[in-house]
Amino acid sequence: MTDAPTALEHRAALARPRVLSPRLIATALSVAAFFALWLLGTWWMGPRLCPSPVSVFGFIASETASGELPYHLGVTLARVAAAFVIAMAVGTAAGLAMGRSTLANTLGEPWLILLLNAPALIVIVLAYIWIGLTESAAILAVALNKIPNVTVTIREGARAMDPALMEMAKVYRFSRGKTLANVTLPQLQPYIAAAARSGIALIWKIVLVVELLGRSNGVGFQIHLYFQMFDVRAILGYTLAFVAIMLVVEFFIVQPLEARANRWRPRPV
Amino acid sequence: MTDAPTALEHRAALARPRVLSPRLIATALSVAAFFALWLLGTWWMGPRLCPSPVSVFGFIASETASGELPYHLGVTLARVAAAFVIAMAVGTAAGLAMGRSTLANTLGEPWLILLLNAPALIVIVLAYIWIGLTESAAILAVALNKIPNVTVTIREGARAMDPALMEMAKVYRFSRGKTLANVTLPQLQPYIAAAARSGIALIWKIVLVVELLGRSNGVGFQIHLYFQMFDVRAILGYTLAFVAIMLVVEFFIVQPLEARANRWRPRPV
Amino acid sequence: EGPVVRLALLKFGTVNWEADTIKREGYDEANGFTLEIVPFAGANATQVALLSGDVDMSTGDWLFASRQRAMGAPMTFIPYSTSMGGLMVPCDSGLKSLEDLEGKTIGVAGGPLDKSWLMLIGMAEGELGFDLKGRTRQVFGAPPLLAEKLRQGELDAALNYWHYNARLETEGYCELVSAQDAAEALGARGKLSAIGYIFNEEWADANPELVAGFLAASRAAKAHLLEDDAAWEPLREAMNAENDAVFETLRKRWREGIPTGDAAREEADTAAVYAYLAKAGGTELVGPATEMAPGTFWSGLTAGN
Amino acid sequence: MCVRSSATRWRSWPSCSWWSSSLSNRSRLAPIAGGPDPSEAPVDGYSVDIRTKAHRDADGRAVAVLDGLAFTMPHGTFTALIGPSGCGKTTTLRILTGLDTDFAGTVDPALGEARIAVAFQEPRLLPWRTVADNVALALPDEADKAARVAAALEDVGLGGLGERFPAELSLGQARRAALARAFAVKPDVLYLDEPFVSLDETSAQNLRALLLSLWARNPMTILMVTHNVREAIQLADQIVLLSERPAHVVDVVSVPLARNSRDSEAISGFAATLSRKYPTIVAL
Amino acid sequence: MCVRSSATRWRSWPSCSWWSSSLSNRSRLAPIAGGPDPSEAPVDGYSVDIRTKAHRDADGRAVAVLDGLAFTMPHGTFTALIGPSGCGKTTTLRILTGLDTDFAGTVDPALGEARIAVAFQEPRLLPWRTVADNVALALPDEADKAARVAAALEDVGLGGLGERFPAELSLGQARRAALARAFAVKPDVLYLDEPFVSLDETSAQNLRALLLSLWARNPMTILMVTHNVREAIQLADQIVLLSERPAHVVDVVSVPLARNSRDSEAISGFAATLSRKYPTIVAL
Ligand SMILES: Nc1ncnc2c1ncn2[C@@H]1O[C@H](COP(=O)(O)OP(=O)(O)OP(=O)(O)O)[C@@H](O)[C@H]1O
Ligand SMILES: Nc1ncnc2c1ncn2[C@@H]1O[C@H](COP(=O)(O)OP(=O)(O)OP(=O)(O)O)[C@@H](O)[C@H]1O
Ligand SMILES: [Mg+2]
Ligand SMILES: [Mg+2]
Repeated sequence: MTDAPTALEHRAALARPRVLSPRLIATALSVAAFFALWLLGTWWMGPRLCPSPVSVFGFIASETASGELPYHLGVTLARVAAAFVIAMAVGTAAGLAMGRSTLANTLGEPWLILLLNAPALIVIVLAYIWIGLTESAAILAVALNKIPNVTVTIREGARAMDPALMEMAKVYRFSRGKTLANVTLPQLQPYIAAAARSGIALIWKIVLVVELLGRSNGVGFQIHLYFQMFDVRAILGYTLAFVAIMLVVEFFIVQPLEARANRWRPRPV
Repeated sequence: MTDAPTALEHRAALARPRVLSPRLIATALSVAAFFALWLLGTWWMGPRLCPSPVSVFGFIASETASGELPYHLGVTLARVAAAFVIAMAVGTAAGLAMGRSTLANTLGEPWLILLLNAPALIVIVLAYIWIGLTESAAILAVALNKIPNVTVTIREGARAMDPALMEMAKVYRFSRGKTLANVTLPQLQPYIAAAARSGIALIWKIVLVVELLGRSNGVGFQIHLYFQMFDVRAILGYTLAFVAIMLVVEFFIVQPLEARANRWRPRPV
Repeated sequence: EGPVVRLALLKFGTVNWEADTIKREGYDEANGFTLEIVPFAGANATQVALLSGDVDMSTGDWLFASRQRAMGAPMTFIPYSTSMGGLMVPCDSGLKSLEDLEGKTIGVAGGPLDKSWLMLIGMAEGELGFDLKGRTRQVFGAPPLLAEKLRQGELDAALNYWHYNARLETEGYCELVSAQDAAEALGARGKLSAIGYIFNEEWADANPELVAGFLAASRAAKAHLLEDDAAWEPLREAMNAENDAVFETLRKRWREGIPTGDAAREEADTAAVYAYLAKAGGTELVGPATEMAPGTFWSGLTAGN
Repeated sequence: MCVRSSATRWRSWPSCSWWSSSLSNRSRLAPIAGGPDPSEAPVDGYSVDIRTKAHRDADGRAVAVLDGLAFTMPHGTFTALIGPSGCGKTTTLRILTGLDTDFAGTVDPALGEARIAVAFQEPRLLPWRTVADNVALALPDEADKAARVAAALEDVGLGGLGERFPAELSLGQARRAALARAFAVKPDVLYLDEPFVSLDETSAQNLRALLLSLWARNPMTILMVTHNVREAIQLADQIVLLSERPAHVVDVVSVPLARNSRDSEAISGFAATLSRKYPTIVAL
Repeated sequence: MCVRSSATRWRSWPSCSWWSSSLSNRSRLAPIAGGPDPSEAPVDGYSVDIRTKAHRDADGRAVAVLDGLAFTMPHGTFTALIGPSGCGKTTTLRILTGLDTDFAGTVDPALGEARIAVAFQEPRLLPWRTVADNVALALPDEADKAARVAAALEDVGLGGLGERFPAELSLGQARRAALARAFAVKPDVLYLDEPFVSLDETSAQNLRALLLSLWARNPMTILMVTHNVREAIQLADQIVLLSERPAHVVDVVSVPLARNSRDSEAISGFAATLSRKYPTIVAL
């Protein structure tokens, strides 16, 4: 906290070509630690309860070759994507409305708390029963599970918005769309990012349950199949395949986008 | 957006004694709409698939009288509370560290995404198998499921913090604790609120699964039992009992606290 | 205080009826042990409990035991019931044989690797030359959900567990084929067990008198429940029968499911069906073992205990 | 197009601009010509009559801020608002601009319909938009918007900084960007809340000249809050003097100097007169 | 204890304060006595030698801001820093206060150990803490902290507003609260970044007097950024004049006036001299 400048000579950092290097090293270290821990687990628990990385990757490879894994993964990803888009759109709109209008908040509050605390199982089962064992029931059930979480997060963001900028927009007669794009959404960006990140994870978890309860394909369906037989290797295989895709999305799509969106922030010295 | 002051005479709102009244009316309306919809559902689907509110409340009353519901609800609430405290403490600390230090972020990122996307089912089963069917394994499994969500949300908050205030704290030589209590946490307040609200809901949902997979009591245990018998009335009864408690916590504990914490915000005119 | 046997059970499961009776009638104490029932809400939960070492015994089928053995955990199996379930259709649907299901939607509890489902496929193939899997549309899902969907008419037929089917029987649904029929079509000479008690062989070897006592208690309870209608009255609540018709059907079907006791015959029949399942379900179903792992049926049984 | 000087040299006032002013090389503090002659101003104007305005603090207690604040801004004239710190000047601007409607009194409805621009007391730039975008967003969509934005920035001495984000500006630069935005709008009514503080006197004087030349070309009504009496006398047609909180109008003083005779001496003279007459409000 | 005037009447300068000054009823702009006599000041001081400092903009391009900025602040003296808007004054303060360590050059290590206080260019109050808490947080824990805070607020004319939140203050009031915080700390080195803008001249003059009287009682080294040349001459021992960006020191001018002879006329005279000598930096 108190790294005061007893410091004397500081080289102006005029050129830093090796800026990626330490980051890469840290990431590599972190991943290595993960596998080390895993191997330790294998050694400690035995390969039945904690199969080694090699055997899990072998499983992934063979399932990929057989086409099983890509098929189920694809189906699940499609469901995750559809539910994600719906949940983010509806949840953001509802959160904004409830954060900015007392009336909307008062009206929506009991529903929000109800939906927030409705067990996933119940929402899913009721959706299947009332709508049918269909794809749209599945996606609706997932979205319904996620919407209240998005709403709650965005509502906090909407409440914390800086009124000064809103006033500026009002004085200069910004249109609704202009205000949304230039004042509201950029201010909500961290909240949207938080909702999206924890959202995609939550959605994927619920998709697993949805697939378990009433779909005939998808990773959740497969995992449950293997779970009934206690095949930890297969379960870990499917899980890791999904996590790997999420890592790719994170590092090659989300983070570059985020870096662009945050260009304006003063970088800490 | 453009409610410009074509307006002429505005009464200064010097006294507003009826400030609660419209809020109460709106809440009542909202709750009434909920029950109306429910009754409509009962009429449409029949009482087996959508039991009427009266029969559900009857169930709650009789289960409360028999002591079953208070017992299971109490057990579940204790688990929820324990996991909540752990998840918020660890998640906030991790999120702060990752949001403020590039090194911590780089090291933690792969783990975070892994944990974030690890299916609840798998974390729970592995915890049970590796640690044993104990209460601590259950609570740990739940906390592990929630921690990454808290971390992700708080990290966004930490990244969005205003460096100007941090600099002020540094210049005036605020101690670590003083900075945390007066600069960091108040700034993170909306993020903490978002993480806590959606957190308690997520934790409760996961506690249900944990109880299904390896506990012999709790609401999740009961709900699943009744699910196998397709007793929608009992399922709704247990769900509503929990939601009711959450509503009470929200309106009588969280909202007054939040109102105090947000006293400083300029109220919109 | 004698030794304790901890048994993990589905709280409202059918195995509970016997365990309840053992305790109520004191068959456990009479056989030198105390039975402690640890209730769970999911079938998988009882297995998690067993694998984590929290209980001595749980329930499951021989596929589970065999697979665990093949993977190195010496689990072993004692038959509990031959009530297996079957394919239900509305009685007035006019569906008479598997071939009539062409183009229909079938709900299958337990997923595409469910043993009843695989046996049904084998039976249709062997007896009728009918491609049941290819010529029908299947929906997999949670058993209660599928029962509900059959009632709602969204499904034309549902392959489900017997206690769901017993209820359906009282509501105008008929069994088209039972899983036991299918097993016989695949070469079984008698009934196969659907589920049984599962425990670790090492624990059994260390406590042979406990297992023997448990078996004796189990037999005593079965006999009592078979002979005495009054013995069922205390179970009424646990059975959750909404009316007398359901209650009586459940009782009837449960009694039909009491294993005959010819352990050697059953083990041989099971091995035969297993061989078929290993082919039909592949390693996804049976894991590394293409034949039923030796010792899947507890050796103490055939040894004449 | 005309060639613009670079950002670092902007103080040598650009010799051409989007309204091609002839302001360059004006000697500092010499009388600045421009702006409509007050005698030509139309007699009717925007009338403001705020009877009371109270803020509510965090505990819900009412804090009386304005108490009988009435004056008229004749169309097309320049009014300065002077009053002690915390007396309610910003509150008044918020009411006139329609940001605060919770008051007792009447405000000319025409103010609500007019095209307005406001330079707030703080810059209020969108931190996630570049400086140029911040200015552009306030303008209606039109063909040569980019050029207009660039010219507006050049005029306040920020040429070349259009692609910067606000966090990369000094406070004085940010204030100038906010002024560029307000000026570029060419409003019917322009509100300025202490527009020229945090600037060195050279920059401030250049900006004042810019304001007057804009005003001369685009007739508009201007209301400027300031603590600088000399600035008020130099620029305004009339000065509204406010009391301590709760503010009421102490006097509305017409500036009796012709625009082309407002040199340093004349300003000092009138300032001294004012200061003698209202010693608690006008200090030098 | 002594009786304090209420917030709304603060302009009638409180006749007593926590250092019981005798400043009351001082006539405006008359020479303000106080502060150590320059001749008594110790000869050695804090030396600053910033060779280069560059900012990095959003695209990673380097923007040179400081280029050879060296001067010495003799212990216990008052230095004013004057330079055009955007030249790098705030950047310099950030380096001296240890907030920016990414530069080439040397700064006296004693500065890093000194107890410091900073009045930033914006108020930088914690919006979720009351005004009184904002001041109190900067102070070490001690017995009569509450009284000290109340006195500090009273002295800047915010008596009675201690329980307000910053959002309930006018900008001028917020600036005064930030000054109260900086003054209350009684630092070894006090940094002020345009401390007296956005205030009416009466308030500003009272605050200047307050600063000098504080300085007289607690010897400290003061570095003040200002755009107001008269203010600099009135208060400082030496004036550091900076060039346009990238800033270098153009001259360090000692103010040759005795503290008790700095009346309006003398200040104007010296200001005119400076302005003639450095016409691009010092305007009037
Ligand atoms: N992050 C940045 N990237 C690029 N340029 C920057 C950045 N931060 C500041 N600058 C530039 O550095 C220069 C010095 O800024 P500084 O805030 O020190 O000015 P200043 O002298 O305090 O001006 P003012 O009187 O307006 O407050 C300015 O020209 C500014 O545009
Ligand atoms: N939310 C609030 N609650 C209570 N008082 C408030 C609130 N907002 C503003 N005030 C008070 O209202 C008065 C007027 O504020 P305003 O911002 O209009 O002052 P101002 O004349 O613009 O002052 P300055 O010259 O310092 O900018 C101030 O005394 C301020 O303390
Ligand atoms: Mg103001
Ligand atoms: Mg500055």
